[in-house]
Amino acid sequence: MSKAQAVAYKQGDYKSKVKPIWCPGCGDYHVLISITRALAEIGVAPEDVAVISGIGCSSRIPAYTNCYGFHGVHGRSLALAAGLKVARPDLTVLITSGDGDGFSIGGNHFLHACRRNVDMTYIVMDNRVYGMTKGQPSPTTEPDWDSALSPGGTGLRPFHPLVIALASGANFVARTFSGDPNGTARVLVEAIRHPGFSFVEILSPCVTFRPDEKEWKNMVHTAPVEPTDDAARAARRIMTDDGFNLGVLYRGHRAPYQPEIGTASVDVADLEEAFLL
Amino acid sequence: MSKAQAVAYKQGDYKSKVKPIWCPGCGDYHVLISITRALAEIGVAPEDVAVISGIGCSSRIPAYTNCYGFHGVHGRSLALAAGLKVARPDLTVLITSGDGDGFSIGGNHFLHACRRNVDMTYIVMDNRVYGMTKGQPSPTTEPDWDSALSPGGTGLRPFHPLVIALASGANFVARTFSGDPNGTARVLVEAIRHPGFSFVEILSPCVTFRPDEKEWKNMVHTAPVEPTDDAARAARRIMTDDGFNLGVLYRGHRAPYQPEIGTASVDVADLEEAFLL
Amino acid sequence: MSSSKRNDAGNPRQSVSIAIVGSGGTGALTAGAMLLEAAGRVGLYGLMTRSVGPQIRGGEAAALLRFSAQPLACMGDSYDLLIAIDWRNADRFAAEIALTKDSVVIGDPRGGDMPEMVPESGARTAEIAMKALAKDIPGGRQNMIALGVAVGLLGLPEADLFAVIEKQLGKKGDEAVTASKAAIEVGLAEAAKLDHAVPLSVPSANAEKPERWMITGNEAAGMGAIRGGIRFAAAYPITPATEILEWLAPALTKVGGVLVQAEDELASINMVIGASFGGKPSLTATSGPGLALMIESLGLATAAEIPIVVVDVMRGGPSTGIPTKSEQSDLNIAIHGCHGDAPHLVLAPLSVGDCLFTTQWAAHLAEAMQAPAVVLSDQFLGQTRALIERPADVAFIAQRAAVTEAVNDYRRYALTAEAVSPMAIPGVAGGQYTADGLTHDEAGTPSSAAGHHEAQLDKRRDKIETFTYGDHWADIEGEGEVAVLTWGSLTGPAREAVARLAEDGIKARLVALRLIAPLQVEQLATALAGCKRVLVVEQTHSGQFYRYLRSMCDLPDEVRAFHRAGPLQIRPSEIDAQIREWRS
Amino acid sequence: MSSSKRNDAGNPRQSVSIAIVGSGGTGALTAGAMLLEAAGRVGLYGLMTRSVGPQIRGGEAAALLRFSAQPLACMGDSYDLLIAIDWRNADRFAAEIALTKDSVVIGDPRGGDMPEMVPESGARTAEIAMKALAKDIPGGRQNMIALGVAVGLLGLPEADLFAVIEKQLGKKGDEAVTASKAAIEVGLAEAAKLDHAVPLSVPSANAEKPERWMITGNEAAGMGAIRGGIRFAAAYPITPATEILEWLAPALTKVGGVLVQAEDELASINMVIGASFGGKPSLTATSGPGLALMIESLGLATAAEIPIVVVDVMRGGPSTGIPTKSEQSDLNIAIHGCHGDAPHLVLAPLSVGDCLFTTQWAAHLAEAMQAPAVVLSDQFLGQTRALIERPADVAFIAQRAAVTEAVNDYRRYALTAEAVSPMAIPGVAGGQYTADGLTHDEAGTPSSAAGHHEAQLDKRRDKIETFTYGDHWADIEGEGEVAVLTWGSLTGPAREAVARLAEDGIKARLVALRLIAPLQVEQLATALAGCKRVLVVEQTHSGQFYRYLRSMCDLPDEVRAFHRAGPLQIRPSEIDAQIREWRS
Ligand SMILES: Cc1ncc(C[n+]2csc(CCOP(=O)(O)OP(=O)(O)O)c2C)c(N)n1
Ligand SMILES: Cc1ncc(C[n+]2csc(CCOP(=O)(O)OP(=O)(O)O)c2C)c(N)n1
Ligand code: SF4
Ligand code: SF4
Ligand SMILES: [Mg+2]
Ligand SMILES: [Mg+2]
Repeated sequence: MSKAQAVAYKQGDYKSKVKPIWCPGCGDYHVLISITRALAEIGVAPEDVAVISGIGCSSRIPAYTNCYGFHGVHGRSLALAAGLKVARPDLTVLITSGDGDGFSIGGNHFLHACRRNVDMTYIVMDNRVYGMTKGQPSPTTEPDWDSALSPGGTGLRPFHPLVIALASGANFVARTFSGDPNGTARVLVEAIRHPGFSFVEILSPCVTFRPDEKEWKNMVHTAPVEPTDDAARAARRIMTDDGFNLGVLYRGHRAPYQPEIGTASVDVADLEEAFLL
Repeated sequence: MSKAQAVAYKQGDYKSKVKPIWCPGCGDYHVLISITRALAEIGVAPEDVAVISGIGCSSRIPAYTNCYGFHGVHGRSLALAAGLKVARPDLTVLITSGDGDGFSIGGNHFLHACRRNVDMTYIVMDNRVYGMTKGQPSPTTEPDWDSALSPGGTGLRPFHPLVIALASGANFVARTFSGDPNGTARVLVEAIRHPGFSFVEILSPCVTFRPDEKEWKNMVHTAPVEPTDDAARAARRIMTDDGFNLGVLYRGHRAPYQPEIGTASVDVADLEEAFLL
Repeated sequence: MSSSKRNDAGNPRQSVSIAIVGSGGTGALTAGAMLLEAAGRVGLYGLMTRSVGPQIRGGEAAALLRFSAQPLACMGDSYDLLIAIDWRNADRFAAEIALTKDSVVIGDPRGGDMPEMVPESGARTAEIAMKALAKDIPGGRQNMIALGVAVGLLGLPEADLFAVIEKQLGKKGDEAVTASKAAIEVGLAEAAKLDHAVPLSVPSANAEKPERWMITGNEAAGMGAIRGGIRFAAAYPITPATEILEWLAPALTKVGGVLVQAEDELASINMVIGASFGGKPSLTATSGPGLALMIESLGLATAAEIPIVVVDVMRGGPSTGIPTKSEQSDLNIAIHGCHGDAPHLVLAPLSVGDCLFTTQWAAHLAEAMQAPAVVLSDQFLGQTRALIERPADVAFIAQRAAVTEAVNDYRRYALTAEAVSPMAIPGVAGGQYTADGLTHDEAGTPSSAAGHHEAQLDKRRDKIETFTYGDHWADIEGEGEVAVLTWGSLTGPAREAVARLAEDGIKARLVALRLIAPLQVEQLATALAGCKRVLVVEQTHSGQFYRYLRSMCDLPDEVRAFHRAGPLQIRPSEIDAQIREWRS
Repeated sequence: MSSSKRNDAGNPRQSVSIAIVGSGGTGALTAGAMLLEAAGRVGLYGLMTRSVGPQIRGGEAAALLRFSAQPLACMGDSYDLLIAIDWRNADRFAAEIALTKDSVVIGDPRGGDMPEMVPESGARTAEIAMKALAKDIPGGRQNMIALGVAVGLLGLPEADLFAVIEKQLGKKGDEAVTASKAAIEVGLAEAAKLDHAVPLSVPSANAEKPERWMITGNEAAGMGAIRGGIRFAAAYPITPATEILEWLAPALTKVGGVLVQAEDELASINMVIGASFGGKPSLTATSGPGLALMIESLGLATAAEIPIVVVDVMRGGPSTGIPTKSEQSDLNIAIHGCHGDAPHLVLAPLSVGDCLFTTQWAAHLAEAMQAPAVVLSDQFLGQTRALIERPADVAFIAQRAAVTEAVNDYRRYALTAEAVSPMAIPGVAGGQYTADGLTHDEAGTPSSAAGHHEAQLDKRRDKIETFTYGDHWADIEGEGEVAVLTWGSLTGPAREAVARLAEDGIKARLVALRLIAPLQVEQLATALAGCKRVLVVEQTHSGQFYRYLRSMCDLPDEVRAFHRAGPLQIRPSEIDAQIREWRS
């Protein structure tokens, strides 16, 4: 079902007419732009792309694209996407998630997606908060961030999603900032093209419940060193950086998991033989 | 409810009369011995200990001890234990699990237990197989291990539970071998005494579905270097070792998560005031 | 219809319904909330629900209110007064804001096009240039003008409103207070110019003002939990249950308890089971998708006999459904969701205020029977803010049959006369046992013997079926040969419908179930004795409650099932009409 | 009782039931499996279930078998022959192995103490020193002696048994074959010495031997899935469903499909939903605890209209329950487990062999209606190995109303006459849409409007309620004023009970439901037309099926519910007795 490479797609070809429910100024608007830009750059036909998500502000992206989309249940997008990609290796599969959807309720699928290494691209809009449910701490929230549910802060050390990704076998790991849609699009192009499971964490401010994150634009900086293919080194670097280090941090060489499918070697009737006495 | 320190407990005080369902030769027999030995060494009263588990051969341990036990559902032991410990900080809480229960279905709670850092000890009997359901690959199984469910092997890179534990914030990380019950008991004593979340992976052969693991006794060796308190370094070492390196690998200093409980500052009636106009 | 009686223009009305709408940033909801509080200070009863668009923040919003000097069971059928700060997107609320020719509609002439529904209804309309008027007041806002208009048309004393302004805006400084008061004065003056009053009968100004609580159902559930002895909670945020958690988190800390935010609902229910195993009465709160994730462990709590309370604040289903709207369609999963035979308790609050009593009772029952109790609240009950009387103190408190001193030969699941076995709490010497979801014998040792399986299944059924629940299992009111049989949040509309019928001399009973499972089959038969016709009312698409009743008991011959999916709550007039139509 | 007729000593019997028991390592199960295969070669019908202790490996075990020249519906009431290789722990099986005075019991005199049940039953007993005899044969094993004894007492041709030995042991080398044959010869000789034959009527040796399949219900479910077009599976191991997965994994690969082992059941059902969204007919298999975890996403598949098949091989519940034993108690969760109103398909195979047809049909129906289908198999059906006729080819295959060519203005959830909307498969230009669990309009765009909510709820209900299911919804047999109404694996005992009643001239109908939801209310009424009495039979503690039937339809006035929890399957004689007792 793949399309002739000749067709040139424009960014607008990947956007739908559905109006986002996002707050004005939400970082996710830029992520939508970055994704559509990256797809246009790659030139894959919109109908050959599937964008899969869970639940959250960030998880609303599929319907705002002009690709096939699945807005599933909270936390399960990676599993749904893996089933789709294994069954339909011809499709380009993206998963769009948030720090709550992806790292809190969805943490187990994250671990196993990294390990399974199906060829798809996992995009997490990290705003260090549950936006959709109006401002509770997420696994990446700072320990002292005050909220109604955790007055005075949770006291818990935030998660290192990138380190967990490396520890569990992701094949491509990067961090970008939504406020830089060109830079993000460039990384996404690379991530989508990289074989196996690619993980891109996008720092995407929640202007409503984390207005302090508007400052991020002054805090991000490009990773000072080149990406490595040594997971242990990459992990160490991320564990000790300031969390605002952008760029591709790790490129691995593991072969993607893709069982052969659609190549029948025996008839159904042959299978029945085994039961015959 | 804590008991006078004067009472001296013997190992047998921690064993119940319930007959294990394990196969003859199963590594878990030795783990049971190590746990009871460690508890006797610490000298905590059996009724002040709770042993919590999920489902699996390894998860059967609670009923074989003479402690309070909870044999819950598959994969959720860490959450159940965290609720118990937060509500009852006076208890010594152990969790006994397997590589399937703990790292496959239970992976998310593993991540979050490490991060939350409740003061309890997580003991995983890793036999690289689902014993209870008769021999399917687990997250720690070698990629080429042949089984009915994955003929020829899964092709998936095994998990590094210790690295994931470090990446997500465990406060104490060790690996032992069930065939060395004294060594295991020693590490368990340390793990139980260490504040915060301690994780001990015990290599425990499944003689029935992984008879090859009987060879482990010839493969294990003691960690050649001292434990560190640098998680990144510890992770790097584990990522590059041969998987049979035993001993305490990491000791952290994070303060445990333990909200104050049982110290009422206001009356229920006071809370009602807020509703009165 | 009796409602027309109450609407004779000029005469004070028994109850008044008001909607204040506006697009993002106009402050319609703030105005509504202040109006509610002011009415509470006057000693009125009241309800306020908020209706918002899909946007996370901003976007159009409507404050829907109703007031009366008598206790209010539900929102009204239609609105007496609609104030549109502007009309942008107001048609989104058209279905929720029914207007009649008796309605009064006030709009801002520069606020966009009035939607079709207004002229279609034949309502009387008037224009007030709220935006322009606000501009003339330094720091003045259009929603405060709207608030003044509302208070003026209702005839509420302005002193109470000013007291609210001072309380709410005091922290923002004097200027804010002054500006708001000035805007309100302008609104009052504009209202006075109009010939459109919707006067409400209020408690006499001389009489001592009755004390009022202002509370949402979600807050009330939290308060009920604490009154009932709950001291541990673990939960994962979800609309529309989050406010229970956000209220409980600081409140539990104050009374020596704690709330833990879990990584997901699988964890939260297991944390709660763990804490309860440790002896602490424990609760979690969620909505449909979260309850679905808890189902496996709800079965564990049943099998291992661990008391827990699970509050499910229902929303539109199935799946993600309509998170911000109400429905009663989690009845099936709450009763029948577990695999295997897993009898447990299911309860439902019958009003906003009753969220307090029912949650408290649930904690008591769960502990008394060492079984999980599911409380089926819903978005309407949970998020509606109500003016109520202080709920009476009741003696229900968590009291578990527990072993607290050293024992010998302890059998955790001993077969006893009441089928409840004293539970050893960790720390008690000799009480050590392993709680288990596997079929077990009396000692708790796993067994696959038919005898043990049946004995423990019998025990778990008997303990909840033979318990004496007293009168609280249902609210039963009125008499007659026709009954309205309902549950949970539909009790309000049903109660008002029965009251209206009574006004017209039509006798009808109201039977509203608070205890859904185990169904009190005999008591229900008694409550319906002599009834020829029963109208079963519920907010589900498939008639889940009706099917459940059929499955469990013999209903009178003439039964009608009146149900529909959310989000529009079934109105009193619809129930009323069903009964009248049936009679004729 | 008719069974006594069949047991006239000496005369060949219509059916024979045999149990072979022994402690860990004695090989009772191997002997049983070989006996089954030999009987299959003779052209008999047969069933074998395995009963094992709690140990993972080893421990006591029992092979329970039944044979007949006629198709067998279920295990027998009692055992004609019990061979104990030893008696250690045999009392664990006492409840499962009913003996009568007509039974023959063979034990090894050195095999430990014969349990009480044997003398209590009055059975005829004999001793054979199997262990000692085996010692005398180089490489000989006691279970092969037991096998020889069994074949001898049954009067089966030894040639067929030897053929099995050669096939099974051939790969171990000639010595193993020779040793086993020698041991069998010894067993045959011992049997010949006894006066305890339990001869079975077998197909004439001259006639062409009928072809037999030997298959378990779990394998049959896998085969049915593949016949029905399933090409993707994802699952997580769980007893007693794992064999479906272990059979499917290599089988799917051969037909161009794939099975993925998921990290848990939350993942497996979502993988299956993803693959089906991609156009591949997909299935997962699990048991109660796993189904509980899948419930949230089962609702997603319903709301987003994604066809999937979920096979639930039921075991004792609630919670972890009794993983290795059968029960029908997941009926409630399968029908009513989802939050919100989520109508979907629920089916149940009526025999071991029918696991094939029912799973195939489920795949067909799920795809035809774009809805999830839950197949309720159980441990008995799934793990019993049966000798059956080759299941007929039926035309049911996954066929989805799909959009496979470029389209314009595509509306995924368009309201159509059959309420099924053609589904665009990713890759089709212009078909792009977002599948959603949020309430949506016809295009799939999220909406919280009452109109959209109701339209889509109606659609999802109508598509499954108005579908024409044909005759497969139930097996209906016999006639008369009394009916046995049952479902799933209880069909076997019910069918045999009805047959026995018929032998005694007592007319009764059998109505066994294969399609549980949506309940075919009218067809069921027709099937029961003229019935005065209906006995509802099921393997649950609380009578879930009976309650479900009551909730959905009007049953005849005289209805009795006959049910009990597992693990002991309700026997034909118990059903038979209920009917006889009722008549009198
Ligand atoms: C099972 C379940 N539990 C809880 C919720 C409620 N819920 C919806 S979105 C969300 C968190 C979203 O956070 P995140 O993924 O960070 O997305 P954001 O809104 O911040 O972009 C939660 C808890 C749900 N929909 N389903
Ligand atoms: C929800 C659920 N899914 C699946 C199972 C079946 N199950 C029981 S134990 C087990 C795996 C156990 O593996 P592991 O934790 O490694 O323990 P081991 O038996 O190897 O010690 C599985 C899949 C279950 N009980 N519950
Ligand atoms: S709440 Fe936060 S994350 Fe959600 S749309 Fe608004 S700004 Fe964006
Ligand atoms: S199956 Fe393996 S893990 Fe389980 S008891 Fe036997 S040897 Fe131990
Ligand atoms: Mg977020
Ligand atoms: Mg294991």
